[in-house]
Amino acid sequence: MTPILYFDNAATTPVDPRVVEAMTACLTAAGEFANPASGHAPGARAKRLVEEARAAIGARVNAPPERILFTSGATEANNLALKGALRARTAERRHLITTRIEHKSVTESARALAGEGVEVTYLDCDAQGIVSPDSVRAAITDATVLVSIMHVNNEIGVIEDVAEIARICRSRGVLLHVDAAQSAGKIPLDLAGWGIDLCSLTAHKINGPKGIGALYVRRDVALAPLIHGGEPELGVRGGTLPTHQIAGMGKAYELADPALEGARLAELRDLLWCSLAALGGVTRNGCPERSAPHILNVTFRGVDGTSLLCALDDIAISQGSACASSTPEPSHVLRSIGLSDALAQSTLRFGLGRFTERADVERLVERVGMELKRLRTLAGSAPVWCSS
Amino acid sequence: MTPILYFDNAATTPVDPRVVEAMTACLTAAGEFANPASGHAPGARAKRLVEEARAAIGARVNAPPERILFTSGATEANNLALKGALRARTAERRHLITTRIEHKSVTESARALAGEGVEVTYLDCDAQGIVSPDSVRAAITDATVLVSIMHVNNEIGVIEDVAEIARICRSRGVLLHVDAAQSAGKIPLDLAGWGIDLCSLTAHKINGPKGIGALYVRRDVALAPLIHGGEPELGVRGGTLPTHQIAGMGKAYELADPALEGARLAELRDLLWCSLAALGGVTRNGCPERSAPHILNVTFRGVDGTSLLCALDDIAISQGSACASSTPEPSHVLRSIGLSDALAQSTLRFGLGRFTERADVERLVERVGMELKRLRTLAGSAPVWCSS
Amino acid sequence: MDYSSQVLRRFRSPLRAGVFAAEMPGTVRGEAEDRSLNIWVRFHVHAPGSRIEAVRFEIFGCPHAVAAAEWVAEWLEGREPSALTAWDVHAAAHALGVPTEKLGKLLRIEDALLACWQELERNGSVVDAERGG
Amino acid sequence: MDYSSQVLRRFRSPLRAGVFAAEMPGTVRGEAEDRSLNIWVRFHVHAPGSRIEAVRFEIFGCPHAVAAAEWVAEWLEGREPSALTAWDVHAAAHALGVPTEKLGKLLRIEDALLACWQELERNGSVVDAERGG
Ligand SMILES: Cc1ncc(COP(=O)(O)O)c(C=O)c1O
Ligand SMILES: Cc1ncc(COP(=O)(O)O)c(C=O)c1O
Repeated sequence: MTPILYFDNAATTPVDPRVVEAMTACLTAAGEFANPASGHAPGARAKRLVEEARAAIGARVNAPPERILFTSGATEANNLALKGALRARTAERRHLITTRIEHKSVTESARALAGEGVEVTYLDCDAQGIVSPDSVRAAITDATVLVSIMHVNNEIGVIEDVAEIARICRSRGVLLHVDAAQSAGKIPLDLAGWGIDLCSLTAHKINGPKGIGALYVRRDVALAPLIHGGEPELGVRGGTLPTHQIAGMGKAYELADPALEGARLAELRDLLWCSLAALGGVTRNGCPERSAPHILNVTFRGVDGTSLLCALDDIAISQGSACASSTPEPSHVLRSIGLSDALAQSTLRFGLGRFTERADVERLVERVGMELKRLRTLAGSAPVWCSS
Repeated sequence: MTPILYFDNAATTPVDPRVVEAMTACLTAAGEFANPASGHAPGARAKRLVEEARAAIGARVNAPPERILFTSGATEANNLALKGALRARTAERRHLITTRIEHKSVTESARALAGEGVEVTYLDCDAQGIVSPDSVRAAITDATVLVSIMHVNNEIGVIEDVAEIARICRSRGVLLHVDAAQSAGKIPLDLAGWGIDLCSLTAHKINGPKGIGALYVRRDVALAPLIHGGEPELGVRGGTLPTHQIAGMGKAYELADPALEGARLAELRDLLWCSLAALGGVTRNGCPERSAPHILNVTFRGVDGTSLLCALDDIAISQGSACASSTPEPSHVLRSIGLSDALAQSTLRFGLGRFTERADVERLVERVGMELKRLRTLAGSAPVWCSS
Repeated sequence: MDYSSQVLRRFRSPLRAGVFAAEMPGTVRGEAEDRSLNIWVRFHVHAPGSRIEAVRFEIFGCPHAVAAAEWVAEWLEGREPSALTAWDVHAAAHALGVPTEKLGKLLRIEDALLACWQELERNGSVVDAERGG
Repeated sequence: MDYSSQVLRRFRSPLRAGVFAAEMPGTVRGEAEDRSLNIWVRFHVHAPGSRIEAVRFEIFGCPHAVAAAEWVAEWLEGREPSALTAWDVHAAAHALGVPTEKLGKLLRIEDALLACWQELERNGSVVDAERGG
């Protein structure tokens, strides 16, 4: 069997060999394996690597390194941002604003907070997947503590206008949390410049290791800890710092170049879309003018998505969001932009990455075209609802 | 400068090359880098590696693999066990029992719960560092939800009688959580046999990677989630599974052999103790008959611990607990076994590990003897309080 | 989603998928659908006499549905028309390893077969067959 | 804990640590301690005339304390006995890079020096020195 074509880079990415090198240098007895919290020389050397990584990450997202705390990933960072910010407020009335297209780690955290008496407002996006800054402005009340919105949507790749939303939050004295798991390193992110208060980052979406992420916490933003322990990061996150994971994340952020890589991916993505569009009966989801370079979300009319996915089992892609791949229920994001369950069901997400070549895109298009034709023939004169 | 002698294996250990191999096989495009949650073939292969690791860990601690959930380390596991178990109970009166010699991740979690209205009882240990099962029995009330106690203490290495404490908890219908960060893989651990309900594990204390751990959750034990997200482990822990970290932990648990390695370490530990004892003016802390093979905690009379540590800066050791190394305040554990702050201050912890050789122990003893003599001479006719 | 080799083989090469090239006497059609289950299926059964000589189908649905349609089409060929009412959905589901939550789709396939049967009865071809036999 | 090279050098080879081999006239001793700060220090000052000719010390304490004792011992040698009252703790702390939370220990060193000075005054050797000069 020919090797699998990997087009699921929005779910996770292969680790860059240069990142692997940085990681393995912190593992064995020959390397910097010591506990960065230890006072002795090896510990101090490990700590230096941790601080170098912090600096590299801060530089990439324009944030002061000392305000970046490491977590086990963006999932934990999102949990810490929402629960930490809301639980730090003892006020009677507490209000949280988020959207219907967030990652589960945000929506589930919001639901948990609702159980603690927090009032939660879920903003809708338009048919293009865009959440209007005005809807944020309109939703803010005197009780609003935090607004949480993602920068790039993991299913349809739409880029939300977090800079404008940050201005609004600032002017109303409300904190803004941005989930940048899909944007950091892929498109420009200017935390200090835009005045963002909290930002979730992860390494494995930009060719870094899984299981490491970070939360940027602007000075003077109080958070209640989620994970208590000795010598907590920024006073809120305990636990031994995993030097190799952190060094790997640092290297990944150092290597990620939105300008260069973004342009290359956007070109491949456009090639992919134009080629798929030529097959007919396909529609692209999410605002094309405001989409991240590595995600293309397409609905294929007249075929069952599960069948298309199965027919393309020599290609790694995902139906709806990969994070929810094993759960068959239709994507909440696709519903939010108005797709019927049937159409959501026949929608695939293509994720491009650093190791995606033009030839891969061409082979992908060829395979999709072939199976699409076969399955549409199979469906014969199926009624119109099968294609709408 | 001669290479540092590493005697801080209780703080962290170098990763075994065989573990590094297992990890690197899950990183690059050539390996199993896919998201284990993805439905496609690469995702399924990654998931298989995760399940194999789960099985290896379960086998080592005698627990059904499907009841092991992965966390970012024992710190998170301890937080999840305590907060998860207590928050899952809605009862009016909730009571938690723990001890004064736990790791900060347990004591800080307990303090956080106290802030939520949970009544917390802190049990004392005796001068040998042992928490008597009777004191646990006596502390249990009708409101008691959970007892949390560590298996092996990270500072003095004492092994608590968790099997007997488990019997008591069972008979009173109270849950037992055991922090096995320092014991798993080092001494026998029989979770199912002893009837333990919750157990925290970590990889980096037994030559596995930092930043990965697990919590064993017995069937029918309800936990409130700490980190929400898509497709949570056992329904309580969200986040992308870090395949390489998990594979590394699995390999580390597969390689760890309490019988063989424990015996070897105990022999080296005894050699170290006998040699240090011969220097005079030294006392060993913690019950010698009930101590883990990899930890030796010694008080050196007549010298200032900071000076001894500085004089021995060619050796990686820690004063009090490494996790708290940069914080100078005397160790709560040493206080609990009755050491004065002055003595606690002149106490060092030696941690032995897989790569510690007999020659290392001999060189260590030589160096300690030399500096001890020098500093004691420096102290000349210092008053008796300096040695008591 | 994992599929059994039984399912994959039939999904990849459903020999009886499609329609008959020409309109033939003794051929009936029957269809069924369930939008909520995302399935639509239509069978073409050619039973000019006492035997089902050939079966074709058109289908919009998941791999399990496609495989089940192919399976039953194969099973029907050479049997008496009454077999259209005798398909054991559960046996098929078991043989193909179809998860129970997908049984609903197979039941639509059963409905389509029954529709074919009723059509046969209506235009009397079944009776003819009986006589002819 | 990071120590400056200034501290490490003096901590590793405190040339003036110890006591005088023989009891010599014009030699005084002064000590101070603070159990809460884990420090005890005793100075031996040999000032037979108008100059401090040699200084020795015994100390139980952290590297900063040891280095500071060595530093001041070195500084005192060759100076007039009154220098025992003139040591600038803060200057020393600054030069050695002693963290402010450790200043308390250096103040005990200052105390020990003052004790030496008082001892010198008491047994009149200071006065003799003045005359002799
Ligand atoms: C938008 C978004 N937020 C959060 C996450 C979770 O990040 P992590 O896998 O690091 O927990 C992901 C990906 O899984 C994501 O796409
Ligand atoms: C007894 C004990 N519990 C918990 C921990 C924390 O484990 P981790 O470093 O995996 O968070 C440690 C070590 O740091 C420990 O020694």
